[in-house]
Amino acid sequence: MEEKVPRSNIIETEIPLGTVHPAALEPYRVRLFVEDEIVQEAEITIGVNHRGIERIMEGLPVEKANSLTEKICGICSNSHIWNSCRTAEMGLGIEIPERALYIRVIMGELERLHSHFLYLAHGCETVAHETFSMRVFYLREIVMELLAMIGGNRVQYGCSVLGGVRPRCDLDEAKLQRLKEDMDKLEAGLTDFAQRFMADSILISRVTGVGALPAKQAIRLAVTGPSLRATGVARDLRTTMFEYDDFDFNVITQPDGDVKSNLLMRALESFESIKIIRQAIANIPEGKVVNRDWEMFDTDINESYIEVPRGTLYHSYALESGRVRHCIIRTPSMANIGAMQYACIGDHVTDAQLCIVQCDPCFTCTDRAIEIIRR
Amino acid sequence: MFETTVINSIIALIITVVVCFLISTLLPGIERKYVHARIQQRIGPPVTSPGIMAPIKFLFKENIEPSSPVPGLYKALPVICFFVVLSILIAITPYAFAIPALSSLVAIVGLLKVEEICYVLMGSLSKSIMSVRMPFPDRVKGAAHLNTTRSFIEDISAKRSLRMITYGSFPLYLALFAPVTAARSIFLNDIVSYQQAHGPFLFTVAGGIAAIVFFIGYMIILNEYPFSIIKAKCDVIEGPYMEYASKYRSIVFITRGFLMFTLGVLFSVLFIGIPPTVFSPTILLNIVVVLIFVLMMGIFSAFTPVFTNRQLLPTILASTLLGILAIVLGLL
Amino acid sequence: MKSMLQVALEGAFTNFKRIFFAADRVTDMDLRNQIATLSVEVDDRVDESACIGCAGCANVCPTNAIEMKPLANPTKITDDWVKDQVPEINLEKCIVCYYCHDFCPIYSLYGQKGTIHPSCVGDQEVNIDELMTQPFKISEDKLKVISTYLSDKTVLKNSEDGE
Amino acid sequence: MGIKSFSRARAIHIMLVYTGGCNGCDIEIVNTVLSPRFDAEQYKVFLTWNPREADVLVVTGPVTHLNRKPLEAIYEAIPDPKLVVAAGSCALMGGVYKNIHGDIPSEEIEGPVENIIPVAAKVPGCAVRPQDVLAGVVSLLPTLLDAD
Ligand code: SF4
Ligand code: SF4
Ligand code: SF4
Ligand code: SF4
Ligand code: SF4
Ligand code: SF4
Ligand code: SF4
Repeated sequence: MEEKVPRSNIIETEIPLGTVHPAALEPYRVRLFVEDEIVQEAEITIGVNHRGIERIMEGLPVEKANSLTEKICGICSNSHIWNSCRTAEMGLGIEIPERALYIRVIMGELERLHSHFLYLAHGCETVAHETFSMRVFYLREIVMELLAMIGGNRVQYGCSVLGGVRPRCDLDEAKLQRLKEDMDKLEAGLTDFAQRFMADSILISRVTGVGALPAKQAIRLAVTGPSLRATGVARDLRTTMFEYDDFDFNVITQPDGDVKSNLLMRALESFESIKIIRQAIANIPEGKVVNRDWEMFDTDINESYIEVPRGTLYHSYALESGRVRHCIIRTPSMANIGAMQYACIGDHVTDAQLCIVQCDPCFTCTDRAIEIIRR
Repeated sequence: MFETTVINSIIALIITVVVCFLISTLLPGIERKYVHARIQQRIGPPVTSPGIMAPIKFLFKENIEPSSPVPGLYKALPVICFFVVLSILIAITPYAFAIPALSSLVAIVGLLKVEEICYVLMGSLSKSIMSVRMPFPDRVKGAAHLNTTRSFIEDISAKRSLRMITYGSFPLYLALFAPVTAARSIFLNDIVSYQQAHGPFLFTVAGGIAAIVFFIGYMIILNEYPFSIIKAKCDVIEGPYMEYASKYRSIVFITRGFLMFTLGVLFSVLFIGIPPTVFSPTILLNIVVVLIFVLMMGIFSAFTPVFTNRQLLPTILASTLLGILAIVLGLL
Repeated sequence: MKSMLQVALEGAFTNFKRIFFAADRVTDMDLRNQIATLSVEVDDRVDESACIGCAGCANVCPTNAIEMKPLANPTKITDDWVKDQVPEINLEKCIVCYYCHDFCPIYSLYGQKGTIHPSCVGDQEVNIDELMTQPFKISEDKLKVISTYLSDKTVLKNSEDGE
Repeated sequence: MGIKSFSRARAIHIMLVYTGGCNGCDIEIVNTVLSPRFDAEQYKVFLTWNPREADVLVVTGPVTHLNRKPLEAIYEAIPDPKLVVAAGSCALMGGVYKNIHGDIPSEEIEGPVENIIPVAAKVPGCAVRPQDVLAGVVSLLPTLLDAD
């Protein structure tokens, strides 16, 4: 399939959903234009969540601004603070202890696990398969407890700081041991689930072909992250990040770009994350976790891209007497909105939310990037 | 003499109905706690919560005027539904067998149709806050298609119920008529006495197939997953029931349990040949049948996603064909 | 279809056990008891033994969520510093911004686990006596900032408003 | 205890409205309901998405400008007696978005929730822990029971 076209251009009626809706969870508005219960066009209106984070960051001391980026989103929170610190670290040339880099990777991968599990659970819940959704949530709990153990909080861990990670997040022997054991538990649980999932022909037939996104179209819409890889394009920024140089993992792809590919994609990618965490536990270097030996100076715009659970995250700001100037953050969901609108075309109204969910939307981050002009 | 029989029957009928009603309020709780929650490996709510306590709680809530073009009619609908279910139950008790007009399959099918039509009306009369009425500026400069007609989510649900009337409930009706092929009569009295003479219809080939079809029809008419498209959480939330509050919501809750019970009893009348009456130990058998149905429905719904038209049509088609097969086999 | 049958057969036994004997239940029973008796455990937010009682955290807190509560028996830490108070976070006001944690000298000067954390300070192994004798590097202007924070509660506010 | 309070204690329907926080609290609350580890239903707490059915409205997030009216409308739609639980520091205080800023504060935040609708219980945390949310809702019971 090259391109999806609406079945006809007749629009019989418009169905607005949101801003509060069970399948969406987040506040956003989606208008579905349907003909005979088939979506011909979808329009997603965001901005409901707009809090203006980039703007309130400007003028804050960079350390404070970094911890603010964490509150952009409660799912990729660690990714935001990681990338925000990375931006300044690159600009200021701060050297980061090896051990801190490993801990950042562990946190990053744990976050990927919990985000992917959330995706699986949310996907199952959206097709109204409560039982599977609960099973995934139970698995996810293992990850949440690990994150709480390391960061002291189940969400918003405040792990990265300029020069490394907070000593609170250092991993001693006992913690590493627990991490290791839980990875085994998680792998066993996930294997069970994935096998059960793939053998369930009712569920598979329910999600196959829904919300298809052809690779060509995905590239044209600048889709990023797992949603792109689920269309068959092997593009993962982790292969180019120096943090991941020591790690050996595969870039997973799936062929079809539909809901089934997306769900399997997340499940398979979780196995890779477990693999990375295991390597990190085995090889974690000794030493300090934070380097405080650096000087602050004014910089021009610094930029940093990293791969976060849901795609490519971009942060950029300049530093002026230790404060943030001109901050721009571009988040993965921002790039994927086009894909969400596109994926809905030609599917049943009941599947519309599923098609949106398949692109792993979360508008909290996205909403900071849209300028609202209010008169 | 005749008069005392009538009075006795009426009293027996009332007692039977009340007992059935009381048991029926436990069914949603049994489904939720003992089937869903247990499969999902959790504790789940107390058995009484979903079916008894929730309706009682709603009785004591403020009676908000529903947002509907015809609030009076909208509020009357759940009451009608309740009486429809009640009439079905009365029709299948042995006391009603004396009134042929009521205790025939045609009457039961008619009553079930009324129930379904109520869903359509409910859907088209409910205008909840959750879609068009949500105060959100989405028709502004730059938005797509500014002049479309707008539908409430319940409108889609009404459309779906309409479809369900035309073909969705077909399997159930076919299954209802399968025993007729054996008993050669549409009157429950004859069906029951035929089975008492020749053994339950369930244990014939045609009966077995028809029972499967009946079960599928049972899930469809109860709108349970996977056939819950008229109240699918992923788009129409609760569909027809969106605007009911307080008393009316509690009737909606009660009716559901009652319908579960009544359909189970209907099965035991048509396929096993035991009409419900508290004055005979066979009522235990009725209850067992009801529980088995609830149990099976719970298991199926815990393991299936909601079906859209793509899966719904083949499923309904297949069960319709099965139903026809059962009838043909029965006629042979 | 074949795989489906297999799943159904395999699942039948497990789910039979689950439905009739409540097998494999995973609900957290400890938590159930805690909630039923409304005694949910709270995490420690301040490591009172490692804190030196400087009140810096209370001064940087943007929402005034931290109150310093006086200690019954003050302890002498160095020749010229007596610890006579420890912070207490009012959770209803705290917005979890980590300002207090980042200011705390144990963390910001010595790079150790901070003694205050808005969610859970975790297990500490900070020995203050050892730390106090350790040299640390700190620039002149940073020292100035710290001393102003310590002496005046409104500094952060003013500097945010553009000084 | 009358039948009214008896039934109320055994079926609490909560509705969740999310008003523009960071997703953190929201997902923790969904976790509370959907994770078999926490299993809200064992405390007779049921999740609903229909305001007409709800007794307790759980609000998270700092209420951004565009969320104000939907929140008010949903609160209006709930039949009495109704109670509001504000969950998370955003709902309690406006969160970091209202309290921390550089040169210019955000004009988007209308919160905290108290400014818009009456709040009966506050559950602190960023993000809230599932056990705290459950304890918060359960602790509301006495108030709910006494209401007419
Ligand atoms: S996009 Fe505009 S309005 Fe939004 S945070 Fe940035 S500067 Fe503010
Ligand atoms: S910040 Fe501007 S240029 Fe960059 S991706 Fe967004 S819209 Fe494009
Ligand atoms: S895409 Fe944005 S909102 Fe979604 S999890 Fe990532 S940072 Fe959060
Ligand atoms: S600048 Fe103009 S064209 Fe660009 S996004 Fe804003 S309104 Fe649209
Ligand atoms: S984390 Fe809480 S207590 Fe600490 S400074 Fe911030 S608001 Fe104050
Ligand atoms: S800043 Fe640290 S040492 Fe000072 S009072 Fe606060 S917790 Fe104690
Ligand atoms: S309180 Fe914290 S976790 Fe909750 S929505 Fe606000 S920022 Fe997010």
